[in-house]
Amino acid sequence: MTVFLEAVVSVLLVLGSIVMLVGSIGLAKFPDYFTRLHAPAKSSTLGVGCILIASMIFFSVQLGHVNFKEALISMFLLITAPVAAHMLAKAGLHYKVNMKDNTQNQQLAKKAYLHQSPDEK
Amino acid sequence: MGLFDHLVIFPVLIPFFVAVALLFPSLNNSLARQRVLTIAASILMVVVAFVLLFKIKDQGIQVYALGDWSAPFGIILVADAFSVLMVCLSAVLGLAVTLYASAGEDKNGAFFHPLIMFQLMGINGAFLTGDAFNLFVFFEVLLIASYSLMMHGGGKQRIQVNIHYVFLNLIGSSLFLFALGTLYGTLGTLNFADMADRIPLLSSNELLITKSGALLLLAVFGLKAAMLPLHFWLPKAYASTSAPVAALFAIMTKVGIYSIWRVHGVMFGDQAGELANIALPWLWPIALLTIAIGAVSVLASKSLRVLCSNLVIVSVGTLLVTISLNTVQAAAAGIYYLLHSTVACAAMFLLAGVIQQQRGKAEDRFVTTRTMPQAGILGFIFILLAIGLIGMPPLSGFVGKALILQSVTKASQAVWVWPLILGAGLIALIALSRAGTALFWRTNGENNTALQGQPVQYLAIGLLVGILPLMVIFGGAVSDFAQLAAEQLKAGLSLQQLNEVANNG
Amino acid sequence: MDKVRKFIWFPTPYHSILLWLVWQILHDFSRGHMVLGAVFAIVIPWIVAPLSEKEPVAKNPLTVLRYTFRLLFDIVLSNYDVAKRVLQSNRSLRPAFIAVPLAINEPLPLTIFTSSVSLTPGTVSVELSDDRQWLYVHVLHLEDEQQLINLIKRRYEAPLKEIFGC
Amino acid sequence: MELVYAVCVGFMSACGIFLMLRGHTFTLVIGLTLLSYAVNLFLFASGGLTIGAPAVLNGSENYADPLPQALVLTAIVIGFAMTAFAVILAMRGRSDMGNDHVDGTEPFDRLAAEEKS
Amino acid sequence: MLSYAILTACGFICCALALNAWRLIIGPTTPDRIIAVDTMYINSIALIILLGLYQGSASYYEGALLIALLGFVSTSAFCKYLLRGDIIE
Amino acid sequence: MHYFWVPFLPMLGILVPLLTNKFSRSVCTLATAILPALALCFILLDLPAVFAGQSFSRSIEWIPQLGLALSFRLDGLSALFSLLILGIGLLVILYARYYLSKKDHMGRFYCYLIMFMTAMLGIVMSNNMLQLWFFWELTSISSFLLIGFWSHNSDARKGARMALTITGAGGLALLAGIILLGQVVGSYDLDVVLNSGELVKQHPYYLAILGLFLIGAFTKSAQFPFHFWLPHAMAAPTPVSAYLHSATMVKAGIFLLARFYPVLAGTEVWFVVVSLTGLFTLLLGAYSALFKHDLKGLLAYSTISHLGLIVLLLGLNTQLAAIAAVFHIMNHAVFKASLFMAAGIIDHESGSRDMRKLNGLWKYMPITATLAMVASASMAGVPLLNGFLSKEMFFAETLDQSILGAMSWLIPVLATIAGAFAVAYSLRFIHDVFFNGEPKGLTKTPHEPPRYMRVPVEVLVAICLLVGIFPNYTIGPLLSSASLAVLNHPLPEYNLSLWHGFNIPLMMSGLAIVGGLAIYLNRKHLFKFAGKFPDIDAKVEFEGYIQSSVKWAQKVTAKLETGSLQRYAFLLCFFALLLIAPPLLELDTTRGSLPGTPVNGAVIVAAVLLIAGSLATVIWSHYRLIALLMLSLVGLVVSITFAYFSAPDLALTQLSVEIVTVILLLLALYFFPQHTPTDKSRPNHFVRDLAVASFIGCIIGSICFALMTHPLDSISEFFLANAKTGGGGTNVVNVILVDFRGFDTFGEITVLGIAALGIHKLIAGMRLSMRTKDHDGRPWATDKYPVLLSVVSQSLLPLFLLISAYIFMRGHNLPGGGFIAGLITSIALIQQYLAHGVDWMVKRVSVRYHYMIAIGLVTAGLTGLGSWMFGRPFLTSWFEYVSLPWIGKFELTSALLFDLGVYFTVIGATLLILASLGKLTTKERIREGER
Ligand code: NA
Ligand code: NA
Repeated sequence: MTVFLEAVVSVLLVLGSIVMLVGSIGLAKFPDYFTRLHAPAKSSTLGVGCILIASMIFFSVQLGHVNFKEALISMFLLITAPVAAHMLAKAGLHYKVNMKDNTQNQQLAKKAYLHQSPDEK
Repeated sequence: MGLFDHLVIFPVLIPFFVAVALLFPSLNNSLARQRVLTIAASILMVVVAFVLLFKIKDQGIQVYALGDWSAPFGIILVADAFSVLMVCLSAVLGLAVTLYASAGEDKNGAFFHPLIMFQLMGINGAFLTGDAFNLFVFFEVLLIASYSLMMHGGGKQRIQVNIHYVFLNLIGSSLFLFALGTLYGTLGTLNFADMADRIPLLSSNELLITKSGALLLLAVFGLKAAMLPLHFWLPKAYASTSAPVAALFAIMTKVGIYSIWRVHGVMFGDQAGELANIALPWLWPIALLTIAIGAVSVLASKSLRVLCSNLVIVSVGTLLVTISLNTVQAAAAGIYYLLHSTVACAAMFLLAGVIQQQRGKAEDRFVTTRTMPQAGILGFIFILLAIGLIGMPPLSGFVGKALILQSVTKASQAVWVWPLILGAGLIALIALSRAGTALFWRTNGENNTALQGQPVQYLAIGLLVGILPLMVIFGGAVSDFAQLAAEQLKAGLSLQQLNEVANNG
Repeated sequence: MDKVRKFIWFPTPYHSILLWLVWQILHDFSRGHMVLGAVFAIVIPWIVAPLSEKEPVAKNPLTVLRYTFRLLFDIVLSNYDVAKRVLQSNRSLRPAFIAVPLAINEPLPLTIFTSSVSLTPGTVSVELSDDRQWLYVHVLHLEDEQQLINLIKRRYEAPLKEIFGC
Repeated sequence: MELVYAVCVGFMSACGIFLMLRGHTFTLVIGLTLLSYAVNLFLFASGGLTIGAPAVLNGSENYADPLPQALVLTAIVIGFAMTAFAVILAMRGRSDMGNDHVDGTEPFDRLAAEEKS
Repeated sequence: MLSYAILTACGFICCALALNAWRLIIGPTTPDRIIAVDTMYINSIALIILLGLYQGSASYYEGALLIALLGFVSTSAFCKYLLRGDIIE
Repeated sequence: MHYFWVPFLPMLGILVPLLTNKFSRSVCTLATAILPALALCFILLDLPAVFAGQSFSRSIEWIPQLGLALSFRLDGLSALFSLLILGIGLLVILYARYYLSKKDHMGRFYCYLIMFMTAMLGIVMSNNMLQLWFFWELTSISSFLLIGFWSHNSDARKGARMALTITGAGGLALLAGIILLGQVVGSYDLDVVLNSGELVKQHPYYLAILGLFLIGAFTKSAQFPFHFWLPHAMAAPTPVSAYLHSATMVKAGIFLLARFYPVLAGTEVWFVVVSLTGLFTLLLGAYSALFKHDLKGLLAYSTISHLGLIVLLLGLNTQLAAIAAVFHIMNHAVFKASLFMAAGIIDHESGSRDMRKLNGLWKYMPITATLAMVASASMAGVPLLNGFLSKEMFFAETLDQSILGAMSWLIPVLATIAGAFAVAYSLRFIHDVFFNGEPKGLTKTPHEPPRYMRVPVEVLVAICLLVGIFPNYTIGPLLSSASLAVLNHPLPEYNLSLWHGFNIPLMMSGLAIVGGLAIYLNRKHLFKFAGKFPDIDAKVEFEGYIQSSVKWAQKVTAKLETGSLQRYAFLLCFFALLLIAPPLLELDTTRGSLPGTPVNGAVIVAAVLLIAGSLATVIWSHYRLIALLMLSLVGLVVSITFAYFSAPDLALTQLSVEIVTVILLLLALYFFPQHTPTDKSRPNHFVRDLAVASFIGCIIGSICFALMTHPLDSISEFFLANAKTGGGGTNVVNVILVDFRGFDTFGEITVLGIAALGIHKLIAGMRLSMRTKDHDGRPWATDKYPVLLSVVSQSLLPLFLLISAYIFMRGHNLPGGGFIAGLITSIALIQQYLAHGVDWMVKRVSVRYHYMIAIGLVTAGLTGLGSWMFGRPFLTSWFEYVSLPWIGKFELTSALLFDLGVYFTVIGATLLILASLGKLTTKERIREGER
């Protein structure tokens, strides 16, 4: 493996893991449920993405042919993560979790919970 | 290899394929066809089992290497006199049970016949296998089938008892795996013969760990065998399930006994070097206590099925005695007794089913109620079975009991065993005579219009009851075979012998 | 549902191609697997056919590609933004709910749209109104509500409308 | 490493067994699941721990012991079947008995009874 | 260089996992815990890929793939449970 | 040799009465009598040889391991008893023909009677001790049936049970004695045993053997303290009393003593125990008999007394006493049987047995009265009757005793007193019943019985007289041959003649008669005196004793069998702990010789996660959903652990199984309370369970550590070496699963299939209430199938399937395989259920999942069977490398087909479970209605 590729892989790895760590820090420190919900989206997309690209490059070099396998994982995550987040959000709404006091438009949350339009009574 | 050479695996494959066939639409939708097929299969299994029995008598131990991989690498089935005797027993029980259930018990829920077949597959597999982990697998086959069968017909009581039975056995299965892991981790093999060969070669620290694992297995088998203090689940479990299932379960405790015999009586038996007979110091008091507590419970029983279940426990204790006596003679006595007690208890469970059916709400409890419509024939069968279970002549119970008493030769052992076995017999006599008078004689005279037993039910019971006098009339042949089984069992098989047998076959 | 489905060799040709490609990715494009992959690419859609609802098909694959790259770019960009928020104090956070009026309501485009919203960090699609006219979104840090709504509609909804032609 | 592994296995077994000694079916099922994790780890470790050498033949010298792995696989499947049965049985118990205590009735609550009287 | 990068990345991921575990344990609500588990699934994908890189072995790939697939199923099942009680209806 | 067939003849006849019952009563009687009569003829044919002093035996091997042989002997003793059994038996059959009423089931009665006759003949003719015991127990059983013949009568039931219990207990003791004796002698053959007297008496086990035999004999022969069952056996029909409880069965115990006389008698212990028991029983019986108002009660106690007399004689250890005993056996049988029959006639024709009601029957039935009077005179020992002769011999023998030393005179005195009481109760029998005024309160007017009902009595009374007057001609040869058999020794001189001159025995007889008269005349005082003692009803006592034992047993059982699973599970764990802990305590070090692997940070984190997860599961086990979440964390870490330690297959499997399990648990949790109620009743159990669990955990951990650090010489090398060449795959784990140990997998999928069937059964008929709100009171969300979830799940399905195909295809060579592939497919389908609901799926998926299980199992099974066609054992695998143009080389293997079976089974089982569960709730929910 060339030094260049090695450097690229290394940077991608460290970058990816930092993104994931940041996501997890967010999950740990954010003040309410809905803000915490934003955190995993980072790790799943960019963080894992970087690491997977790193792995893809690494194994392409090691195996001596192009290796796209890891892209599949990324693809799956890109498809599933937002739906998971959506489901989690729905669950949070349903659960009537506490919201940070300064959350704007809290009445919209109620509308959302009732599946109504914002202007409906 | 011709078809005849595959005979050893037939007791596992026949029920398997029949059970699977029963799941397909044309059979699954017709109870009548299911009955015909299972009864036919049961008869076939009886035939196969007995053919195998005679084959072994003529040609000695049979070995079947699955996947054509020789021991210790592949799984092998070992058909020696003991295992085939047990297979015969299960085949006969299976036939009786399917016959009995065909009278209508199989209507009370789905999949009765396939489950019975799977149960038999598990039981036969457990008897035949020569591999420790495969034993676990077949234990699970027979357990999962028994879980489902036990609650066949439903009802609060059955479900509640089933919960006890299932969860206890789940703990048991986990312990089984711990034990297997331990044994594999020290011995590096799973084949019984190979394990037995390696046990004497262990280093001192490995020895202790192996001992731990082996004794853990004792707890596992003990749970299945319902030995003290692991027997508590049994009375309610057997007493609340349906008659044919209880009858089939009569052999389930024997699977535990059989395994103790194979593992603790032989593998960790006399030839195990420093680990020789490690289970005996435990088995001896447990056996005696099992008989004692079992007998007390027999006296305390308030219904026929509970009584019979407690008699099963007494028989377990008695069998444990024969294991812990650790002689060929005792083993032969035990094997004879095992055959007898299983058949007798199974028949009694079936009989209790008919009695229950004819006594209406009183079921089989010892309370005064109307006369049963078929009190005469039932009473006659009851007396026969009671005689058998107490161990009185002319039925086979006395032979078994006398053989066991004879096999206790050391005075220090006899002092314990004789009074207990004879005392348990006396208690059984008291309890069964009370039971009989309560069920058949103490009636309030009214005539009962409840369902009469069906001929096929009586056929099933008769099949089992008929074995008891046959075991006396042909007692010489049967005990000869038991002797052969005991000799083969106690001699054990080394890996080399096993492979020689396999190559000759 | 009782009517007999007519047998179609390629009920979903795009799926078949995708499956074949995935199979090749998994097996590094060896010859044998080109055949085997083709077999699966044909057979699996047959199996799945009864379980698929009819969905609109993308009219122009190129726009799909463009959309994908735009999305990826947005993901990277907004990740940086969120990371900043994570590392800042919670107190400065100004979360909010917003309601985005929807112009598309076919299930597949709608799903892609809401997923896109969720994928770009900082926003999570929370709920749809029953009439599928509104999408409720939770925003991690909201500065200007209308601007954000417009951005979302412009950047994701409009191209999707174009792709699926609805 | 072995020590850490063993501690984990022991701890999980203890937790599993403790839960299996409780009085409600659902707890038992959870305990059972935990216990089977421990059992699987135990059985797996009986052949020793190996890192970076799966038993997939590729010309190298060193492989993990494949036999315990095969055993654990069987054990996992059987454990799954058993857990599934147990949990449905627990449901059935709940349906028939009206509560989920293993003995079919909630045990007599002395404190509650005292409070009442 | 690469191995240091991998170890560093591993360290970060482990920290991330620990933080997730923290969230899992403190909750405070059940949905919070579900998020925590979901995030742990994703972090473990990264961890497994890193393991594969460290050992130069491709045999971890399927594990990562499966976690990616199954984590989603698990999370949606938990959410459905919270929403409807009955997850298959 | 006819004798060998004698016991078989009645055996053949057991069913005759049942078969002929439908014909007239006389036909039935006649048919029943034929075979015993034939047997009697056989005996008579062999009698001359026996009288000549010969004894015969013949045996056929039966169960050699047991020492049981089919072996019969005919000597004087067995001839004597056979004659009694068959002779009196025939008379009883005739008698019973008239005695039994129309309501009674005659066939059954005769059946039992013949069964008893067979058993009794078996006892007396056995030449093998075990066979003797065999028949001994049969007498207990048939006697139980006969006593309980009138089963509607509570007294009969209790009496029967009591008799069975006592004699059964004795039988068990006898069995022990016989086996012990057999072990001492080395044979069960009586020919050998009877000649081993010296050996036995000097053996340390002699006392035990003697004790056990005596218990057997005394229980059967109603000797004190086991005598109490006999009076209550009188609830039986009178023919039974006459036959079993006077003439034959109670004599079985005596027979036993007589039979084993050469082996066991002659020691001081024998003398003390046997004679004192006999003496006490003699006195007790004679005394008690006097005060019975029930006719049969009087006779029963008189029987006890006479049995005591015989036992006393046998205990005296002199040869002449033994001869007297044999003589009295015969005499008692004859006169007592006739008396019982007479009593039966009285009961039958007057409707009462109460001597306070029966008076002056002489007027109504003079012939019967005469017969009864002669018989009772014999019982009293009046000269010219057989009873007198044996009693004289008895008195004579009591005089010769010196073993009690200075107190030896007591024996003849007590014997005379007993004789006096015998005279007194005989007098009472005659005077109270036939004279003493007019009958009181009888329900019918007494009259003579039918002609033939009296015949048996007449025959027996005639024998009394004949023997009494011409003893030498009638009974001499039989007595001498029987005595010879008992003594196993040439006989001493003895004189059977009626007149021995004026001697002390004669005086004693005279005294007894005079004393008897005196006692009877003063009976009022005696009755008053006896009335002061509480009347102990043995039946009530015995029943009470049994009842209290049962109560006690129930209490003990209730204490042990509490019905608490927690207790049983604790016992299991505790027992396991007890078993596994001790060996480990001896271990000096758990660490083996292998070098450890260094720890790294990731492992520490994983360990912390595992421990924290497990702990959290326990701590939050009350909050079930949270516990589930914790559990899925643990599952995830376990999977990663497997992956880390080079077990990719395991990791994949564990992962997929874990998801399915969690889904299943979630499905189930809906129906459970969300929180576990705390068990407040037993807080100490918490600590107890915690302790046991921790100990087991420690031990498991230690063993695990030890195993990992010890070098292992395992069979695995073979698998690594042969996987490719012999199994055709490079993934050794998979090759083990589908090839080397394919049978395990075969069993494993069977388990899965059965579990699914069982679950299907469980779900059928399940009635569950659906919660309309979650546990915090929130109503459920309204959209069942969120559109995003539906769309994504649906579009993922083909990918899921492709990946499962990928996992499946590579299994043999790389991590993967049918099981994991099956689970992935299942999960993909479950996800569809989750996203679209059951109804949607049911409309689209026409597969019946249990057929799928069947197809899977059958595929695996048939793959296994396929190898039979190639002459190989079940599950032998086959593989071949095939080369096709352009594509290149690839492998075809039967293992793939087997794995396909696994794949289908897994899908079928998993979906059968989950889908039927889902279907159930859906159905129910509709019924409950949406909010
Ligand atoms: Na977003
Ligand atoms: Na449902």
